[in-house]
Order: sequence, then structure tokens, then C-alpha cells
Amino acid sequence: MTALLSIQAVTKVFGGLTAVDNVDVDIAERSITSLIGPNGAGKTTLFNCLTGLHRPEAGEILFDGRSLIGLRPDEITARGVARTYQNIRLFGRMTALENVLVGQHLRLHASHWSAILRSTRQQAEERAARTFALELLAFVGLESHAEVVSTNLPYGEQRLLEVARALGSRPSLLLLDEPAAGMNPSETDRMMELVHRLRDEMGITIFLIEHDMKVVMSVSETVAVLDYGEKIAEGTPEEVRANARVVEAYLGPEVVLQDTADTPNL
Amino acid sequence: MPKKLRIAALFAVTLLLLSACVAAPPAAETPSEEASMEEAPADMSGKVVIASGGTIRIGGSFALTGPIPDPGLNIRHGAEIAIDDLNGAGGLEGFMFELVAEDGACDGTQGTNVGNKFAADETIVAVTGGTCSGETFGLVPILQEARIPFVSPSATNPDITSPDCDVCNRVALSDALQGATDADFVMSDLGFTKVAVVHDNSDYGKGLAEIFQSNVTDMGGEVSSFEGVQVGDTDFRAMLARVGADGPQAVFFGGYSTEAGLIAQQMTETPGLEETAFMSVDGAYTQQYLEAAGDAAEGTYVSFVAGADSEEMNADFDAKYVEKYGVSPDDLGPFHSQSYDSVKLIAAAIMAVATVDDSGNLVIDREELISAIRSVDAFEGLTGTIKCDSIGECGAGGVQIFQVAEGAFDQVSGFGME
Amino acid sequence: MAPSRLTAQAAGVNGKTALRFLLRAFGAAILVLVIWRVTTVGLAEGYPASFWISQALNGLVLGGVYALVALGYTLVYGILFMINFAHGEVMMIGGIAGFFALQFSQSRGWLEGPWPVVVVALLLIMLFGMAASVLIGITLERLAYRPLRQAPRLVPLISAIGASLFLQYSVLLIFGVSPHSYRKPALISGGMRMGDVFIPYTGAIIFITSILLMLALYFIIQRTKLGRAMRAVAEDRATASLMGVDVNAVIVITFMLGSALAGAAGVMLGFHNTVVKFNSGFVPGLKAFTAAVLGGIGNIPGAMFGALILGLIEAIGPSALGIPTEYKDVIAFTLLVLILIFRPTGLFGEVLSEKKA
Amino acid sequence: MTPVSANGAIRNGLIAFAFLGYLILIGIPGRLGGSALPVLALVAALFFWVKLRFDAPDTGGAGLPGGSAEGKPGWQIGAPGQSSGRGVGALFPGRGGTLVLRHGLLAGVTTGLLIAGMSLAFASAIGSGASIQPVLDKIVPVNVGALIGVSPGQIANDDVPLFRYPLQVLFFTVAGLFAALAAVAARARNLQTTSMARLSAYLDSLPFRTTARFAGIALPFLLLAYIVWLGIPGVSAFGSNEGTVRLLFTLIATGSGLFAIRLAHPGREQKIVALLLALGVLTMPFILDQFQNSVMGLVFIFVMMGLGLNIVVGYAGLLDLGYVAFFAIGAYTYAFLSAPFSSPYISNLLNLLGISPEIPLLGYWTALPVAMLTAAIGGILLGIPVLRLRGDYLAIVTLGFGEIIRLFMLNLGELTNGPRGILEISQPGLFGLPPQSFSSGLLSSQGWIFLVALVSSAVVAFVAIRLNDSRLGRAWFAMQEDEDVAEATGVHLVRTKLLAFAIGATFAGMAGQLYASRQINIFPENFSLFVSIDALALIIVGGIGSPAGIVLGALALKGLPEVLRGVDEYRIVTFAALLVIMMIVRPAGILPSARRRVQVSPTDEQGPTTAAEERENDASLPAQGPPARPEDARSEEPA
Repeated sequence: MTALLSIQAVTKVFGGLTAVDNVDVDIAERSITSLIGPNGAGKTTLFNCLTGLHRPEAGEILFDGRSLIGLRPDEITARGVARTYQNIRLFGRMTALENVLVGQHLRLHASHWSAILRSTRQQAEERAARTFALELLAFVGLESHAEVVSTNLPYGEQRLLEVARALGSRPSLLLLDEPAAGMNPSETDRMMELVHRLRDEMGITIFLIEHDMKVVMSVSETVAVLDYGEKIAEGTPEEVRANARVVEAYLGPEVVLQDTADTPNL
Repeated sequence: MPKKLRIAALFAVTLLLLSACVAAPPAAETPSEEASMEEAPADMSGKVVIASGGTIRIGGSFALTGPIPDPGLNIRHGAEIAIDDLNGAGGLEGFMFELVAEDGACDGTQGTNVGNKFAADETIVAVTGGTCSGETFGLVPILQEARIPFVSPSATNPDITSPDCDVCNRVALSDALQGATDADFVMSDLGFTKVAVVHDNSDYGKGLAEIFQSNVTDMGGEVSSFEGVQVGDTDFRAMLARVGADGPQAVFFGGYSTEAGLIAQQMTETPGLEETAFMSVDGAYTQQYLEAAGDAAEGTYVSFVAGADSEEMNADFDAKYVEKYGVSPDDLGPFHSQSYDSVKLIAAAIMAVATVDDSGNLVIDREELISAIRSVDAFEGLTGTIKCDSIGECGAGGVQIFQVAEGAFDQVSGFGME
Repeated sequence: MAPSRLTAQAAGVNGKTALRFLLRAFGAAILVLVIWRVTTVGLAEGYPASFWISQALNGLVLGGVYALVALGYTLVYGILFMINFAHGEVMMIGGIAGFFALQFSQSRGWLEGPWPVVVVALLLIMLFGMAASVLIGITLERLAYRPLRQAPRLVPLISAIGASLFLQYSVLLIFGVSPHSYRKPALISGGMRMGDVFIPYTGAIIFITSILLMLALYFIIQRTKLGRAMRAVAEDRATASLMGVDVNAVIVITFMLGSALAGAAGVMLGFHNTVVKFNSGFVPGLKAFTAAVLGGIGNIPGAMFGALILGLIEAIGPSALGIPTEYKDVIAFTLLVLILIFRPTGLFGEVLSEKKA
Repeated sequence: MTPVSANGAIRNGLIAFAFLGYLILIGIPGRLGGSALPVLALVAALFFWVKLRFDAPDTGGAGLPGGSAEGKPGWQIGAPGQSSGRGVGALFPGRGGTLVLRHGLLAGVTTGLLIAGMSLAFASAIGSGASIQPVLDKIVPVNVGALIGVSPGQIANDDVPLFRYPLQVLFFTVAGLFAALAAVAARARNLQTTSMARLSAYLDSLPFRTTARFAGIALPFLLLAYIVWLGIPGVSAFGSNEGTVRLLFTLIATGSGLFAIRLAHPGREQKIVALLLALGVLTMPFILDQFQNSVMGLVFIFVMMGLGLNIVVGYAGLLDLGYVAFFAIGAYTYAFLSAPFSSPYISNLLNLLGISPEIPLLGYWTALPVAMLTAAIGGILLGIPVLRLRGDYLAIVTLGFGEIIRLFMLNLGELTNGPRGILEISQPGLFGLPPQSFSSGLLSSQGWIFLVALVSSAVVAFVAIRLNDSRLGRAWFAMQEDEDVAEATGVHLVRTKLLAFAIGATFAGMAGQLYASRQINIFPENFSLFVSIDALALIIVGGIGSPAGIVLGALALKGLPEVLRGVDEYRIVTFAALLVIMMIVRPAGILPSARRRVQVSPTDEQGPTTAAEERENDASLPAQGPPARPEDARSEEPA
């Protein structure tokens, strides 16, 4: 089956330093792919290139067979790519519900005049948006917090809210930047389960950056490894873990052992 | 946090103090306000009816804030002394005069607000002011609609009086006269043919500058450059350097004291203008000008609109002024005598038309008053014999030209010389 | 398909770049217009070279004053990220205080004495003005700004505007509206003449002094322990205090430095233009702030050069473009817009603003 | 050191003296004349009293920004929710009463001696003919004279009865004692503090709380009734000040109305109260006189301004200091269309279009769309070049834009008649009826303006609120919170920003047009930077983001100064001081919007407004989270 997203020889340079160096990654529809690598390997930079925050010096990014290069972030979101952030960036003073409503911005089309006049159509659209937002909150398990101002949510739930906001734009590809960072084990499990449900119930393709090997190994079908901006390996978790270069460049022996211990059911 | 509360408290107190001031203005003490209000349906009958014991209220619009508060205060003092004199002389049929002073702030906005306040108060018989031309422009349409005549002591813009405004009068002389006289002086007496004209972008200064300019060109002279500055500027070197590059024989400035003084002074630092003659207008006929210009003032010319002051009347006025305010009138600015005269002029007109009806009320017909001011004849004021013409130009006296010598103004030509 | 640089560039026309292109075009258009104006009109007027030189000198003097005030803005901004709107008034207060000091020393006849005495007297006058400004500056910080450290940034701005009005009109009520005229002592009145160019002594003094003061400040910031502390606080207040920097002290000292410079500017401007009044700080303050932004607010060399450029443009601009001098402010602000179009963080903007501005 | 200690008392005495000294320097005694000494003593007494109430060892009052968030909105006027009660409690241990009395006495004596000493020094100086300062000379005799209770002349001639000085000391001593007594008495009555928050808590604890609530709701109606009564000929309050007093009550009535609406129970009760109040306000133009109407008209013109600026600053978070530009554009556009003055440019243009230039060219209502459109275009023209600017860069550029417009108005003499302004701008008519038909009889010309202002600002408020509730409003707010995330979430930044500028400008244009027709004459000085500052100040004082707050802000900042017109020279100082205090005690404004309250909670360091701007200015720099957070150190930026 064809790749939903195909990253071809993308290169991004800051000043003298090549943050992403000629990277190719293909992501199949309805797949869960992880991008791993030590700090500074250029993972988030690659995400920023995908979402239009950065413009790669060279290379091509095809989504649904159309190029994303040079599009504005909002245009890319309109194409169906949504993301979350490594360090949570919610709209702090908005309630959870409002955050998700902003997420739907692109999917609402009532004119501003109709907003002033409260036309029935606009009203209906707003109502639909609200219900959909509540559904999404329920999906990530925040239905009870809809009216809570987002800064007052606990850390883990803020991450969940970011996911819900991203879902607001009805994406077909979701980029998760370290979804489990800073979470305790139970929250992490909740997140992993959510990732699976996103794919299985919503049919959304997932592309995530993660440091926590437990998460990576358990959720992902494909793993790509970046090191100093270069892709040094790609394959199933097993292959990657077996890959000598990855082991010495990234994981390191003791991590391997610990990981195998942690994940017997592979 | 005690600090915050402390500040808060302090200024809460200030505010309280201020409201105390509001609650008890001089006007508030006037007796039987109600009486006068009850029977003063002035807007109906076009008459002001003042019950016995009431006061004849004359509004005053003075520039107490804004660019020239000192002259404004000075003008207000002049008016207050006039009121004192009137009441000292027993008022009119036992009715005392009262000045209702408002701040016109020397700009059109405040002028409009003050005008509205007077128009709203049907006990206001007439108005003295405004101080500045812009302020007066704000007053004109409103007072015209409310049929309240006004006499301005100091608004000199030619457009203030016009055939189609019958409530507009002034005891100041129009700038048209001054501008023409200055131009004539520069061209004929000094014999210059190439002059630079600078103004301060105030309606007063720019107006004068334009009148001067047109007169000069009419008389066949050349205006080498016409530059503007802002009121409040202090560094004119760049502008002067440009003026100097055209090598004029004289620089004429339309505006107020400070800018005039600074320009005169900075000219001495400007190549091409060190020896050039400098002339300014009545706005600069002040101590402030001499201070600001310093030594550079020597030899510069200033024109002023003066009256044929009768010495003893002025001496008497100055004495009262010092006694009441602890300042000599000339410390604050010119025009205090015009202000005094404008109030006296209004009073004279009121006395001419006011009648006492059988119930002992003083009745003043607004329309009669409006025409009465115009028909006041040969009234002796501080500034000379005052007589209004058909469009409300009541100014006495004429334009004098002074030259600064040993740090003092010394008349070299114009009114009262021959 | 072969991924290549070409494809990356090919897809280049999108909203953001289109906007940037639009802006660049807009700016370029104005630049062309200006150059055309200068060549056809300005130079066509045929002013002599001496004219341009003396205009440039006027500009440099103006710039020197702006720079001293702009540094105050930039210092405070660099540390508190607030616009000390009342800074112009701090300068004005310095000027007023200097005026009374001057009157005093004249009444004592110090300024008629031999030149060393006069120089000392002048220095004392300047110090007095600076002291007054410093006093006002720290009072401001204590009463009007410190309670608002935590508040959103609009709040201190409004408080500063209030403080600015309060200072102006208190001075008006106390010392009256009429300007106070500095009497230049003989030693510094007049100036030197080179051909058709005339340099007033006061102007020269302003320029040299401001350069010296700026160098001194730069040294303090870059070389001393205090300077390190200030930069630390500017970078990250919380961390700095964790590292044992007394943040309050640093902020107060910053205000003192800025106010002292402003006070010096106030006194020197008093001597140069010979009048001070309640609102004579407002416009220079505004210009100085413009200059600070021009150079990239929060950046010290930026403030200096921004100020000098602004001064030069104001002095030369109108003649060069052959338009009335009333428009000098229009020119100044247009220049600001132009520069910000091409460099949204000002000429030297990156250093601090990349993180904070 | 507790404030009841001896040197505490002396310190307070000194502070009081410093403050009084300031009042004397700015000429208050001269202004008060005979009543100067008592009033100053009263001020001192109030000051000491406040000190004794609040200057306790531990006034642990919560960080004021936080404090403003708590308590019931209905009562949150003026003072913050201070927990200074504790302090007062700790103030009088055991024989505290006498301690406090001693404190008051000591402080009073200190102040008195200082004041007396000062006036003695001044008086003798002037008497001996010494010149204090060329400047001070003007005010000092009058002031000191009033302070001592003699005429300026007497001072100049140095014949001041000596007993006057001890009299001063006496006055202030009494003041100190009086303050102390009051404090003790208050303590005895165990009334904790006067802060409104306390009061509300106090009322909450009472059974008749509902009565208090109803009283709050009834207040504006009572005031309205009083205003009407004052309007009856013959009725008057405070003699000739009737006009001002009535204006003051009108302002309070309008303001307290907004609180009343908040006090009412949501639902029907609230609707009814709001409706009645609306009716009440709508009758005002008919019952007020020319002056009060003109002031109220100005107030509501600035309400329109505030609502417009609030869209730019409050909703979209773009700090605009040049807002006056659009106000001016609107005003001048209408002036061109309706005033006799016609510039050569415009008449040429008309000839070109083949329109015969009769005056007025367009009526008020036909000119309205033109003015709005011109302003909107102005907004977009300003918007485009500043799109990439943030925070203070934006502020200064907009400020510059405002100044540029003003300078053009001033210097383009042929187009705008320069400093002489444009005169005799015609007033709004209705359905072809000329303005005069309104300015006569029951509705004065200014009343008509006020009515138009009311209706227009109602429309503007309606539009603003509706837009803010729509997805556009959410987009604005998201943009204010975090531009990049907003864009990545699908918000078209350019369009959203330009819309904010354009709509804000349109409202300002409407306000400007109405302003022009209110003023009848407009001059370039009417459009100085201070108009922008006023507008900004009023939305922030009122409570940025909340329309009700904006109305309050306009009433306070544009209305009150007119009430203070009697003391004109002190208007601005008072205004400025109150502005600073306001910001300190209630940074969120009088009636903060819910979001604002979240924002000023002490938790967030610099506040979200910064958070958005703090991040990179240079779009070419890679975007990462706010630098304040340590995590970002780990972000994958090549440093």
C-alpha cells in the first residue's frame, strides 16, 4: 500500500549546523511510526519541517502525493496534518473546551456576518462544533474537565488535551512529539492505549517522537532512528533493536538489557 | 501591602480634597440661586430675569491650562478686578456682577465644552473670552446659537469677527492690522526686500505669518522661505540653517515668546543669519522673550497692539492687582487691561439695556444686549476709548513696533509715536 | 522524482514569503522614491557642502542627547521588559534641577571666576541634575513599578504613562508653565567657526560627553561584576536570583544608571537649547524610545547607533528631500517603519530580543 | 518596628508633612483660601487614620493582583480584598488605646511643627523681600498667606500676627489626636476594615444580605429619579454647581447600573433590570441639559473608541498606541463631506467626478459608511507593514503612525486647513429631517448627539461581543496566547490580524465622525497622542476585554474630569495619580473579564501577553516553547 507521508532527502541547516541531513522516511497509511534518537538528533526539527514551521533547504515532503514544502502551517493543517508539542503549548487561559474548539477552526466556515447576526446556520455549526469537541474530550478522557482553564489541568491531562485539540482539525496524520514525556507509568499506559485507539477507532496514522523505549517498543510498528541529523536505521522495533549501529550510537548495552527485561511480550 | 495602601490612601485624600474644592467654588456662595433659576425661562422669552438679590452672571473662558496658562491667569485676574470695581461702585440697581470662570485651555475642544456649559446655563448673560483664537473658534457657533454675546480680550485671528456673527466681539485688534503694519515697517522703514517667514503652526502664529507674507509679496518684496515649527520645539538649528542658506535680510516669526526667543538666539549660531534682523509679534512682547533670547534679543524688533493707556487708571489697576494677587500684572503676560476692558464693556452694555420690572426683578433682553454691545460709544477703558464697529471690532489703540535695547523694549515706530 | 534543491525553491511562493515579498517591495518602493527625491530635489537646491556638514553636526548633537536617554529605556527594558514611559520626564527633572543649581552658582558668582572654577561649577551643576534624576528614577521604580513586577505587561505601561503625566503636571504646578531659561556662562557660550561651519561649544560638549558616558556604561555592563549581574537578570530573573544575585538591587541600580544618564542629558540639553519646562522631556523621550527600538530595544550599542541615525535623519532629512522641516518627525517615524520592515527586531535586535523582546 | 512606636509616629509625621508639602507646593492652599488650614489638617487626619488602620506589623495582604480575583464582582470597587484585619487586630495589645493616642499626638505635633516652621521661614523670607525663586515668587505669597490665614499683601509687608504659627501646630496636633481616637473607636466597634471586599464578606454574613443586594440594584434607579428631580426648574443642589452635581450623579447612576445588572440573579431578573436600566439611560438625553449631554456624549464616543481598541489590544493582543489615527481619519473624512471649508484637492476631485459641491456634501448617515470605510482602509494600510512586529516594536510603530497622521493634518494646510481646523461641521439629521428639528424643544443639540452616541455604541458593543463569541474571537484569543501554535492549529494569521485592525479602525472611524459633529469645529490638536493614551487607559482601567468595564472606564476617565472642571489645574495630576494607584490596587481593571482574572493570577511570571511576544521575534528563527520553562533547555535547537 502507498505511503501516506513520504519524506524524501529532507535537509535542514541552521547556520553552519545541519540539523536534519538528507533524511528519507515513508509512513504507511494507518500505521504507527516512531522517530527516536538522542537529544539534538533533529527529531523536532524534522517535525517542524513537516508542519511548515521550518522550510527545509532541500528535499521533498509528499503528503497524499502532494508536496507540503512551502505551505503555511495552517495550510498544512488544512491538508490533514496535526501535531502536539514536546513542551506543552496549550492556549493557557482558555478552557479545555475552547482549546478543542480552536482546534476545529479550519472545519468551521460560517461567515463573520452570520456570526454577528447569529444566523441559524452559524448557530447550528457552533452547536455541532461543541458536541464534537465534547466527544473528543470524552475520547481522551477529559469530558469532566471541559470547563477547566487549561493551565490548571495536571500535566498529564494537558498532554491529553493537546491531543484532543489536534484531533479537532480532523487530521489523517497525527504527529506526537514525546507524548509520554514527564508522565508517570500509569499516565504513560493511558497515553499508549490512546495512541492505539487513535489508530484503530479513528483510523489516524500516527508518527511520534519518543524517548521512553517502553513506549516505542510497545506501540510502534516501524521505528526510524536519527543520529546527528542522519537516519541511521529504520525497521520493526526488533530489527532496530538488533541493529548494531543503533545500539552503539544510541541505546547502549545496558539500556538494551533493561528494555528486554521490561518488554517480555515482544 | 501597607505601601500600596499608603499611596492609595494619600491620593484618595487628594481626590477628596479636590472634590472639596469643587463643592465650594466662589460661585456657590451666591444667595437665592433658586430664585433666579425659577423665574429665568430665558430660552423661552429670550430674556434673562434676575430676581432681586440675584447676581448678574458673566461667563469667562480663560486659557488656565494648555500652552499659555500664565497669560490666561493674568487675563482672568484682569476680569476679576473689573468685577470688583463694578460691584465696588454698587453694581447695577443693587444687583451685583459675578464672574463664572471656566478653563478654555486655549484649544478648540475645551472652547466647545465651555461654550456648551454656558449655553446650558440660562443665567449667563454674556461671556468674556476666549483667550486664544482656536478656543474662541470653539465658542463662536455655540454662543451664536444660544444668543449669548461675547467679547474676547485677546483672540486676534482675523476670522473671529465676521458680518454673519452678531454675538462675536473683541477688544483686541485683529492680526490683519498687525501683520500689515509689520510688513510695512520691515519693507519701508527698514528697507528690506528679501525676508524669511517662520511660524509655530498655531492658528495664531501661522495666521499672522501668512498675513505678513501676503503683505510683503503685495509690496513687491521677496519671501525667501516660509518654514513652520512646533510650539514647544527648542532646537531650531536645522530649520535655521536652511533659512540661512537662502540669505534673507530679515527673519519674521509669528508665534509665542519662547520659540521667538530661542530662534533669535540660535540665529546668532547659524551661518548666514548672524547679522540678520529678527522680528516677532505681540505674542513675543513679554519678559519671557527677553529671558529666552538672552543677549541675542538686543536689536531685535517686536510689534505689539497697544491702547492709549491713561496712566492714572493703569496705576490704579496695577495697585489693586498687586494687592489682590501679590504679583505685578506684567509678570504674567499682556492683555490683562484688555480683559478688564472687555468686562467693563459688557457691563456698560448691560447697564444700557437692563430694566427693573415691577416685581423688582432685573430683566435683560438678549437681543437688545447683543446690539447694545455693538452700539457702545466712546467708552473709556484702560486701553483707551473703546468703540465697536458693525462686525464687533472694538479694539482701541494701534500697532507699535519696539526694538530691544539694553534688555528693554523701546518703541521705535507705530501707534502713539507721532 | 529526484528530490533536489530545485523542488524546495520551486514551491516557494506561499503566504508567508508572499507577505515578506510584499513588504520588501513596499520598502524598496519607498527607498527608490527617497533616492529619486534626494537626487532630483534635495541636491538640486544646490546647498553648499558647508550646509550639509553643519546639518550633520546638528544631527550628531541631537543624536547624542537621544542616545543618552535611549540608553535608559534600553537598560530598563532589557531587565524588566517594560517601557519606562516616564523616562523622558526623568530627564526633564534633571534639566529643571540643573536650572536651579545654575541659578544658585550664578548668584554665588562662581561662573564668572577663572576657567577651572567654572568647569568645576558646571560639573557640580550636572551632578546635581543627575542626582535629582536618580532620586526621581528610583522613587518611580519603588512606588509605581515594583508593585507591578508580576502583572501583565500592559499594566506597568499604563502605570508608567500615569507617572509620566503626574511628573509633568506636578512640575507645571510647582514651577509654572513658563520655561526656565539657562544663562550660558561665557566660557561655553558661542562656538568655534571653521569656514562656513559653526560648531557651538555646547554642541561639541554634548557629543563628547555622551560618547564618554556611553563608553563608561558599556564598560560597566561588559566588564564589571555588576554588569554580569545585570546581564544575568536580563537573561532570566528567576535563575539569576537562584544564583545569588539580588534582583531588586540590580533593578534599582539599573534605574539609577539610566536616570543618571537621562539627568546628564537633561542638563546638557538645558545648556544647549537654553530652556527647560514641564513638558520639555516628553518629545525627546518619545524620540529616544524610537531610537532604542530602531537599534533593537534591550541592546546597548543598538540604542547608541539608533539614536545617532535618528538624529542625523531628522537634521538632514527635510533638506535632503526638499520638504518643509515640519515633516522631520514624519521622516523619523517612516524611517523606523522601513527599518522594522526589513529587520523586525531593529538594527542590532537579535542579542536580547531574540529571546525576550 | 510597630507603627505605634515613637519613631514610627515621627516617621508618619514626616511622611504626612512631605505629602502636605507637595500639596502646598502645587498651590492647594492658595486655591482653598480661608479654609486652607482646616482642610489640610483634615487631610493629615485622614492620612494618620489610614496609617493606623493599615500600617500594621503584618499586613499579609495577598499579592494584590491575586486579591483582585477573589470576592463578589458586585462589590469590587476601589480597594482590593485586603486581609489587613489581622494587622489591625494585632495593633492594640492591652493598653493599646493609650499607645495609639500617644502615636497620633506625636505624629500630629511633628507635622504641625514642620508646617509651622516652613510657613514661618517662607513668610519671613518674603517679608524681608528676599526672592525665593523667580518662579516660586508667583505662588508663594498667595499660598503661604492662605496657609497662615492672612492676605498676600500682609505677608509682603511682613505684618503677620505671631500667634498664627502655634495655631497651625495646634490644628495638626488635634488632627493627629482625632485620627487616633477614630482608630480606637473603630477598633472598639470592632469594625475590621473599610475595604469593599471586607464589606461584602460582612454583608454575606448578615441575614439581610438579600436586602443589601436589592439596595444595590435599586441604587441606579434612585439616582436616576434624583437626576430627573434635579432637572425640574427651581430645584437645585449646591447652588450654581447644580449642573456639575447632576452630571456626577448621572455618571454614578450609569456606572452603578452595570453593577446592578451583575448583582441581579441571572435569568429573568437580570433581563428585567437590564431592560429598565436601558430605558433609564435612553431617557437621559431628554432630561439632561446641554452641558451634561455634551459630556455624556463625549463619554459614549470614547466608549466606542474603547470597544474598538479593545478588539485590537484586548482580543487580538496587538498593542496599538496610534489608535487616534483612525479616530482622526473618521473625523476629517466627515468634516470634508459636511463642512463649508473645501480644499482645492477635494473640489478638484469633485469636479473630476462631476459632482456639484453643495454643502453639506453628504448627510451624517450617508457619510457614515464612507467614514467607516476610509478608517478601515487606514487600519489595513497600517496593519500590513506591522504584521511581523510584536510587542513593543508594534507599539512604537503604531504610535509613530498616529503622530504621522496628526502631523499631516497639521501641515497639509491646503487639504485640512492646517491648525485653523475645519469649522461648522454639520450635525446628524434623521430621515432627511435637518438637525435643527432635533436641537429644538425637548432634545437639545448635544442631547441628540448623546442619543446617537448611545445607540451607536450599543451597536458597536453588540457587534464586538458577537464577534468575540464566534470562531473569529477564538482565533484572536488563540493568536494572543501563542501565535505559532495558533497558526499550526489552522488560524490564518495575516487575515486574522488584519481583520482585528480593520474592525477596530472602523469603530474608531464611527467614533471620530460623531466626535467631529459633536465638536462642530475640529483641529489637529484634537487628535494628539493623548487621545490614544486615554483610550488605552480607559480600557485597561475599566477591565480589558470586558465591554461593561470599558463603559465604566470611559465614565471614570472622560466623565469625572469634567466634574472636576472646577479645579482644572489639578485635574491631570489627580487623574495621573489615580491611574497609577488603579494599576497597583486593581491591575485587572474595575470589571475584569473572566480571562483577565486568570491572567493576573500570580502564578504566571510575566503574564501570557508576554508569553506570546516573548518567543522569537524573527520569524526565521525556529519556534520553541517559552524560554521561561527549564525544559526548553533540552529543546533540540542547535544553540
